[in-house]
Amino acid sequence: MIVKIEAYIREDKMEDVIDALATIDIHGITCYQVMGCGSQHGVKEYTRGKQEVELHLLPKIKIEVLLSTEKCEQRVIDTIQKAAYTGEKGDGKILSYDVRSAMRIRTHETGPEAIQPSD
Amino acid sequence: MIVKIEAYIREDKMEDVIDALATIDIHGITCYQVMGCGSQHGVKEYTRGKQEVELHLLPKIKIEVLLSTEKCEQRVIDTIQKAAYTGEKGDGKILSYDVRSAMRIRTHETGPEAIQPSD
Amino acid sequence: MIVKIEAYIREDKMEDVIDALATIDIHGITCYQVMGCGSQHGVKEYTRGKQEVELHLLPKIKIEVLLSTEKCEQRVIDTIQKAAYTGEKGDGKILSYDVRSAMRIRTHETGPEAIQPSD
Amino acid sequence: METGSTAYILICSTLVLLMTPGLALFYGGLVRRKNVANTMLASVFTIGTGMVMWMLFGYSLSFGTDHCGIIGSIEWIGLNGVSLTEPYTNGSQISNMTFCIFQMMFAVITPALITGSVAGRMKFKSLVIFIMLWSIIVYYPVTHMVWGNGGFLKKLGALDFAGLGLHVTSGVSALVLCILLGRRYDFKATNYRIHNIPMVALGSFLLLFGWFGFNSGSALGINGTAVHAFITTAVSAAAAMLAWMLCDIILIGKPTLIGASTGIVAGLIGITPGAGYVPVWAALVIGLTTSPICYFMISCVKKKFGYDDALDAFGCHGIGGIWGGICTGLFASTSVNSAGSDGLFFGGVKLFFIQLAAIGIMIILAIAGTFFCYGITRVFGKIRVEEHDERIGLDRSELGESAYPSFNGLD
Amino acid sequence: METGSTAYILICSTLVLLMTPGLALFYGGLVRRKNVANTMLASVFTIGTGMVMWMLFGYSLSFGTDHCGIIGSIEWIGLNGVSLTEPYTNGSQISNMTFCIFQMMFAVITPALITGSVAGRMKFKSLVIFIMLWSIIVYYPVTHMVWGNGGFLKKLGALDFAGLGLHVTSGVSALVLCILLGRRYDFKATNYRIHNIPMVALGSFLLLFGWFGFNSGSALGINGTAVHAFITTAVSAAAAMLAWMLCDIILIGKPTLIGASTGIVAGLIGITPGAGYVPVWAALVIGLTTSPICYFMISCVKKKFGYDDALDAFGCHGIGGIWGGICTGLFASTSVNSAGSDGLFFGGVKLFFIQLAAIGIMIILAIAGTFFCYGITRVFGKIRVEEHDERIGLDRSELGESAYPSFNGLD
Amino acid sequence: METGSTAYILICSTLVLLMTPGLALFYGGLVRRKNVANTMLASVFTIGTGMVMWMLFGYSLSFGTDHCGIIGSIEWIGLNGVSLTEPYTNGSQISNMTFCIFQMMFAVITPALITGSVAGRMKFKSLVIFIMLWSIIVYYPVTHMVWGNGGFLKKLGALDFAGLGLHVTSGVSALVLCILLGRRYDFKATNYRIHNIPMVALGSFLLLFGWFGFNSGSALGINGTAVHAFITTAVSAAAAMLAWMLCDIILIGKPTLIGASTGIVAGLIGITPGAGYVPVWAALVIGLTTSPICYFMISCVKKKFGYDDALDAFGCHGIGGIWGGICTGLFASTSVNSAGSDGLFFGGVKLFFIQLAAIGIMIILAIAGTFFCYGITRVFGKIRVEEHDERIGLDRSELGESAYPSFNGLD
Ligand SMILES: Nc1ncnc2c1ncn2[C@@H]1O[C@H](COP(=O)(O)OP(=O)(O)O)[C@@H](O)[C@H]1O
Ligand SMILES: Nc1ncnc2c1ncn2[C@@H]1O[C@H](COP(=O)(O)OP(=O)(O)O)[C@@H](O)[C@H]1O
Ligand SMILES: Nc1ncnc2c1ncn2[C@@H]1O[C@H](COP(=O)(O)OP(=O)(O)O)[C@@H](O)[C@H]1O
Repeated sequence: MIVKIEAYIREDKMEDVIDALATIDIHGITCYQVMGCGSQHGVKEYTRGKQEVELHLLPKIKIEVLLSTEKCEQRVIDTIQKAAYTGEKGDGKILSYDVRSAMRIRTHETGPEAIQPSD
Repeated sequence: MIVKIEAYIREDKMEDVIDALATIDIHGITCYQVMGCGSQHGVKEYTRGKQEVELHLLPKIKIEVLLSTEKCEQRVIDTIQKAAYTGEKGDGKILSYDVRSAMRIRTHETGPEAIQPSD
Repeated sequence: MIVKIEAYIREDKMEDVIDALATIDIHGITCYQVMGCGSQHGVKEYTRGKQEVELHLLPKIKIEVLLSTEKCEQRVIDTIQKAAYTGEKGDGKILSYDVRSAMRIRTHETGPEAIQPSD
Repeated sequence: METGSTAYILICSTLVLLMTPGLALFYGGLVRRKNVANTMLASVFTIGTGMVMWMLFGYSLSFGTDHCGIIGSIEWIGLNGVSLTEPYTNGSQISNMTFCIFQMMFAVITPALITGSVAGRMKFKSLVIFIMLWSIIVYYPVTHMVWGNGGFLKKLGALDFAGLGLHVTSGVSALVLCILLGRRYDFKATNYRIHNIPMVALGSFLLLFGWFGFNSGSALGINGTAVHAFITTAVSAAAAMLAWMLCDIILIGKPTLIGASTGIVAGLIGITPGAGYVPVWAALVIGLTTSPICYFMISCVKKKFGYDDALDAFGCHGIGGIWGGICTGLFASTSVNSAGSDGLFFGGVKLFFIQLAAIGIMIILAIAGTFFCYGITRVFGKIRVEEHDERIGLDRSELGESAYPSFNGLD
Repeated sequence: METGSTAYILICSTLVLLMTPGLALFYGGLVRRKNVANTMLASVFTIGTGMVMWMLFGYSLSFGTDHCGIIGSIEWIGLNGVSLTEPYTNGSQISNMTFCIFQMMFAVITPALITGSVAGRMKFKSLVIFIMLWSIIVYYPVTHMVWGNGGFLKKLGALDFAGLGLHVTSGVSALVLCILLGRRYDFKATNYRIHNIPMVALGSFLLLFGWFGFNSGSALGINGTAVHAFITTAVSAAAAMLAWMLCDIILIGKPTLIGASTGIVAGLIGITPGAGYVPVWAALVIGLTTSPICYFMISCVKKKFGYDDALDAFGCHGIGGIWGGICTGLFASTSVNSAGSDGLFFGGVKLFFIQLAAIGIMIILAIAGTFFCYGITRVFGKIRVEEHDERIGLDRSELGESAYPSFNGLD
Repeated sequence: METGSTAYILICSTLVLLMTPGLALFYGGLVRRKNVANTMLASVFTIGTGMVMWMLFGYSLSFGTDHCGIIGSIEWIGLNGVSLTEPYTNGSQISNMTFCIFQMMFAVITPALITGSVAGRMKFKSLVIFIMLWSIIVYYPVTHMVWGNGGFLKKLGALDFAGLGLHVTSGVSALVLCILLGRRYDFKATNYRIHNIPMVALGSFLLLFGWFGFNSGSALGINGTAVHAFITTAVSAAAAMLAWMLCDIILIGKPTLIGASTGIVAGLIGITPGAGYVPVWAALVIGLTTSPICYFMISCVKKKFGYDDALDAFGCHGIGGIWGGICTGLFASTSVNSAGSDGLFFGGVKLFFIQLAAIGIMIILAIAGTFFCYGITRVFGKIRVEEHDERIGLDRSELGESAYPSFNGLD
């Protein structure tokens, strides 16, 4: 069975999360910048003099990790949680989804093999 | 139970959708720019003189909203639909997915609590 | 039933994949640039003189395609696989997910109709 | 034709010319991503219209033989008879054509300043018509009045070294125009964040670079005044940069690059009217005061009155210019420039009131002229774009291009 | 050595130098994201090769003692004996070395123009070899012919104020080279959208800025001709900008910033050959006509024949230059510049045909030279990159760097 | 006051001024996205502080009546008594104020160079304090020593045409400062990829553009030396560009745009001390050697010693400047400039050792001065930002703005 973990995290925690995942031998990662809001309602900024601007959407990073075993899932979630934690609003969320099928383009492998690291 | 709503919408409808969601008390949102095509086949543009360029992929916004109750789901979908509607090709799609598990990084909360607004 | 195909592919294969999908009459596509790593561990580059930089995350394209029939799914996956293939590490993965519900904003259509091409 | 002076003024002309693209970057960086190309084109199309009009009749109307102290003549239509080697005025170090070239660059940049207040909502076509009319109705007369032989403000004794009339009229017109147009539809709702700060900074530095040509070149030759105007310009810009950063630190806790860039421009505007008349220490004072005044206008007054001067064309150019004109009335000194007069600070009460009067006249001219031009422009169709076009951005709706198609991001 | 003139020409030299980076931005903004750094380096490496070659033997070959009216000598190898204070020609206001410096900047920018037509598919190594050969085989001779003492086109009476030979040869060579190379593999399939419009605009404005040094400086001193060339340059650029915007409005319904930027450059090219010879009104005519002609070439002719002149090096520089040369034959007037001749319009049939002949000779030289240089370059390896390298972009394949690694987006 | 020379030096002053924004783009493009605005502001705030300090007391301390050969006086406080028309030194072609203006631009750019080594981790407040102190403690004295009337290095016979002292002191101070500050916390872990290569290239070309004002203007008038310094500057920059590209090709297999840009700057630094003293062929040698030396420092020595000179302020400016000073001792020739001396290559052993001694003294002064200024700066609070602030980037933590809010991407 394959699951996909998605996490919305702070920009400055990305490197920490990637490093933390590497320590538990997770190397397959995809990430990109997104804009988000939530409990953290956005910030007030000033621009050019004291002209207020309200920024609803703040930059966040979304990380996607594909995993092949359920046992692993919890460990990965915990690792990300620890690495991305600051305790302030805006730390983000970690989600997991079921994946129906997977295939590695290079090898035609399907199922769990498709996403296991290969050399 | 948690669901994730994803919507592909027009760029210029993003602010409307966010505002509309705020009126039904949905504040947790993540969004980013994507490029897409569909029924709207792309446009012909001219560049530098009358040199035609065919643009298959047009800029769209993808919005992701996590929700904790099924009742809410339909309301959110309807709200987005209304706010993003123009009636022209290219308005986009709204999808929903099942989420296996969710965790709020800041509080360790899991399940529906993880994505409910908190203060 | 609706499924969503997601694929992480090489940047320079994007046009090929889109063209290949067009040949099997798939025109609805959404894509965006992401950064990823996996079996392809990243590259060493030099910057300004011979100062080494290790780049873990490499640019990739993520493609999302919504489909309405299961038969079609395998065909689409195969088409993408063929078009995105180089045989070198870093070719990427193709995944599929179940979609709970779908709606076309322009027409209110739900279910498979929502994502079928329309004129 | 003195060679050193001619070389200087020709090069200064290119520097002044570069200010218009500098302004385009300055303004372009400040707007949202969806309006970048439109804002930039709005600033630079005056290179086309301004130069062609100047050549066809503008120079003649501005500097031709005086009529009533208000406007020139049509003797130099098409630059016919403008001498390449003989001077405009007796004793001038540069030839008539060289003077025409230098002044042409002013006629290009001045209307471009106005476009900042209406960014994001004015039809491009209407903007072009308005700007062309404004040049004729407001700019040529005001230029003639302050700089033309026989211009009545000049005869009155009003001092405008390098561009009091120009900043006051463009700034005030910008204010009137933005009020006539109304606010952007999402003025309150959305954040108008600056989309590209390095671009704004680059723009302001090109403005700084070109402004030395603007001010020092206004000595119209190599002489002590040119050198003096150079140093006062530098000192005022530097002081205003520091003053703006200080305002930022005091009021929002941190200096900003945007603030520093805006401060430089404010300081340059402030010193322009008096660059060749005030002593060096006064340039320091002008720089240090112009920034806080503009800062206050932008931060408080604009908010209070709720007009949507999008890129602060009035808040910077109008206010800075007016303040600079007043400061000239305060600090001008005949010991610096015998062609000037003594300001209030040096006992010259008269100059001070002449300056106030001149500024008043310019404001009135600008307001009346703007209403007039606006009225005529309306004859040619709607001036404001549709709400939908405003939403998708003027790049797509007015120009059909998008500034950065290969970069993702939310506007 | 006259100080005002020397000051002017030295500053003009720096202005002309800035045109090369301006071109790099202009070209760099026009290409796809994956080819930006490569395209920019292709434009600017000529600063290195062009200057070093010019110092070693280029100046000598171009302006040394005449041989058969075709090429100079090797007397000034390494700039030995080029005087810092004595003039190149008797009566010149500037010294030989100053002239050499000014001309050096022309030798830098000219070959850079060519690189626009082959963007996105030529090996960098081959490009360097080709450009270096081309400078020797085509550029130095053509420069000598039109400007060198004893050059045969000069003796014939052909008029080239600031760069007819330069634009015609580089433009035609660009065409030949892009045909020899073949089209980009996805020429038809993909959209070649401009990746960064503000960058294109900035590039074109730096070109405009520098072009005043180019044209006005070609008077080689401060005199009436310098002033005249300045005003004609401004008028033509402005008129061409408006003309291009008008073409855009008529044909595609909207003006564009890209169009305005391209128009300015077209107008500058068009006026270059005649800047110091034609009257001001003719500059207006030249500006107004050059844009539509280039517009037509780019929009229709290029499409019709299907050659892949990627950034319109031929469509703008070649065609604009040829048209400018013809216009010089039409509008040149001895009343403007006694060193020139009268064009067809002023009854001078002879000049007109001399101009045509000169252009013809330049075209032949450019075609033959390009074939020759191409042939030699092939000896050093494949000239075109592999398809795979073209796909991933020349930034990665040829330079190993990517222009904007921290920005997401689809190319 | 000679008009041609004055025109030249005033324009050169604006060119030198533009170098500071050029540096801001150069440095700003090299850093990560999260530090762009901070890095740019760090480079340009010296326009504010440098100019105001120069006007208040800097010029007087640097060029006022000599005290012990080390520092000037306070006679020209506030530029009082600095003549607009009378020369600084007898026989000078430009006036005292013109000289003051030209030198002011040097006082602006020099401290800005230092900021490159500490990018990404120094508090902005501390940086401002440090830079202001450094100007007084290190820059004014060193300027007086090499260029002031009575300066002891000048009397000793050390040759510094346009900026040996300036590059050596700023480069060495940059090294000391970055060692005192420590490395960026993730110096080893992360990739410090260049975030915007076209921006770096544009910056380096603006530096090139302005550098002609810097070097050629240092002849302080229009004369043979100005022309000579112009050509040597061009040749050295071009040669160094090619040399760097060659190093890239040999060592990493491909030329890069970053390499070409860095090479140009290296070549400019290398020729600066000797621009008006060495023959043209020596400029070629200097250009060809400076690049490999800087290349080696950046690639190997820096790695070996592990100091975090973020943008290679020492590796380029310090090393390039020192090498340039040595080359002046090698290649200076009285046949080029009778005001100079003969270098080792022309039999002048003495000059060579004087140059070495002068460089040694400058290095010592820079090290001592940096320690001193650092010590005082610490009194005003922590000099380095918190780790968290470093992580989120200095744009957000120090300035509260982000450079490109509308563009997505991973830093
Ligand atoms: N309901 C939601 N749907 C989609 N994304 C969300 C949702 N809630 C939060 N996010 C994402 O997570 C980020 C951080 O969440 P936020 O609620 O602000 O803080 P916290 O998780 O600490 O309560 C947001 O910026 C947004 O990108
Ligand atoms: N089958 C699909 N798969 C993925 N994305 C799609 C699909 N169909 C549409 N989209 C996304 O929705 C956007 C709008 O859809 P489109 O089909 O053009 O218009 P409409 O929904 O009005 O028929 C597209 O630009 C694309 O981003
Ligand atoms: N486990 C994973 N989770 C998320 N994304 C992955 C994972 N593995 C690979 N990817 C994505 O696919 C891309 C290519 O995968 P990679 O493992 O490097 O090559 P291959 O699929 O050829 O073995 C990566 O750059 C990354 O974006």
